Amino acid sequence: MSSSPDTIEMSLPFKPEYVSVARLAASGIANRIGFDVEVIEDIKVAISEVCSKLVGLGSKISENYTIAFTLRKDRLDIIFKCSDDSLKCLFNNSNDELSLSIITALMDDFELCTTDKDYLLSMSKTLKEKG
Amino acid sequence: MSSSPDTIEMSLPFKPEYVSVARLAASGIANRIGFDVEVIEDIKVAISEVCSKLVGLGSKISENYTIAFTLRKDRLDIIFKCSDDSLKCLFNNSNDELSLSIITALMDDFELCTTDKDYLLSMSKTLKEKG
Amino acid sequence: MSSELNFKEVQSENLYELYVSGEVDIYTSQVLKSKLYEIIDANQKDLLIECSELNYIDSTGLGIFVGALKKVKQYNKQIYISGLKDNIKKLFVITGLDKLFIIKE
Amino acid sequence: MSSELNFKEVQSENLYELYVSGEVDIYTSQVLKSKLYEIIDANQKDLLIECSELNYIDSTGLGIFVGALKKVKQYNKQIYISGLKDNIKKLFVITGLDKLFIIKE
Ligand SMILES: Nc1ncnc2c1ncn2[C@@H]1O[C@H](COP(=O)(O)OP(=O)(O)O)[C@@H](O)[C@H]1O
Ligand SMILES: Nc1ncnc2c1ncn2[C@@H]1O[C@H](COP(=O)(O)OP(=O)(O)O)[C@@H](O)[C@H]1O
Repeated sequence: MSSSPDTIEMSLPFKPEYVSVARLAASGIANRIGFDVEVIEDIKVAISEVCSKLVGLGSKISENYTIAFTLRKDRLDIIFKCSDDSLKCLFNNSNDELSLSIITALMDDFELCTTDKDYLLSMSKTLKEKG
Repeated sequence: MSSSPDTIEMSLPFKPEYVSVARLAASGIANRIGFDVEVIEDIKVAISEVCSKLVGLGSKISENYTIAFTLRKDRLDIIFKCSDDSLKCLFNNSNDELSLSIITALMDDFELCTTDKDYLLSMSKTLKEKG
Repeated sequence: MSSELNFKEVQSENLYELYVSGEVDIYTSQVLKSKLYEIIDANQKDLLIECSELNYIDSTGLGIFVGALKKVKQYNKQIYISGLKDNIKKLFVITGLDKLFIIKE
Repeated sequence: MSSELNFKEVQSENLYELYVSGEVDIYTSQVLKSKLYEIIDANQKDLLIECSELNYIDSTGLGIFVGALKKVKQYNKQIYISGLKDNIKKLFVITGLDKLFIIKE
């Protein structure tokens, strides 16, 4: 009935052993939009980069962080949320060079440092017609 | 730091195309506890039975329903939640015979009809030592 | 998008063979139902459902098999099911459907 | 629990070959790091990391490869990497690490 896009949310503990669970869920979601296998791998890597960073930092306030997927006709929007605002602007360290280069190369749109939103960061991947 | 068990939550639209996403996430989670492949398949089926029923009924109030996984050392607890209380006591129809026989056979504990709880239903699977 | 459910069909004089591969769940089940019902009405033969590449099924799919069996019985024909993986065979046993269908190894 | 990361090791006079299979992420990366560092310190040889069965890696794993390279260089040795799948090779190119390691087809 509603014409708003479908959303899927997943909340995960700040622990390394659950990053692979995020990847599995992401691959199922990306498959639903119609991304091909190669792009699905890219999305999994980009999501893992963020999860790994969050897990590495941890939180004193929150048990879990949340990944929200919005499934549009030709685009997957992903935002990371957490009640712990100290995690905003996640990638601000020179050690993050590898992660940053990977995320920016693999995703089409991203906002990796936000301090005034109700989420930590956002990234999107657009479905392209096969040439 | 906390000794409370890890929880993973996933909220999904009431649509058939996302039941497979629940299965993928469930298989990753069950793998983390250490269930073997055969038991993981059983857990996926039991979860699908509930998702399929929810999707079949739908909700006029809620866009999404939530699956909450609690990962204990030797047990996976799964509860289904939704703000739509009309979905309580999901399996009360004679057409549910197949689903009910499957869930009760595959899971170790279950509470399929609850009206006085803050969730729709619960099910658990216990990790058994290999004989 | 990758296809979750695929079919291959082989006909002989008295038997129609349907090879089912992939996953049958609430999303893919309508395709299975249409396929089975069409085959049954169009051919009115015994039907073999070959499942060695069927990786997943739940009550939605099992219900469709039962519906197909009722349809086949109208023509006094049978449904044979072969190649079931252990996890799926278990579901037939749990639900008692192993006694309704002719299950072959 | 199924093991997400596995190794096979083959030694010859001048080369130590490590076959890596499975997934390297933040959870499995410490095992990879220990394995690489132990091999390098114990053998002080050129190292070939064979990756044709490596299905997943991200910056956590790439960082460990870089750490291993620094260690190998202390002994004036090299790291060769072979068998990279396309998706993983892409990560080496994106990050410029394809210029630090000797990547073989
Ligand atoms: N344990 C069972 N044994 C036999 N029949 C069953 C069992 N459980 C459910 N059924 C029947 O399975 C059928 C499901 O078929 P269905 O897929 O809905 O096709 P149709 O819409 O043609 O009835 C229903 O008729 C239902 O009564
Ligand atoms: N683009 C890059 N090029 C070269 N080195 C890098 C790059 N990005 C990160 N590094 C380095 O990779 C290393 C990561 O190694 P690490 O796994 O932490 O092992 P160690 O703990 O022994 O340093 C760090 O020294 C980091 O500075």
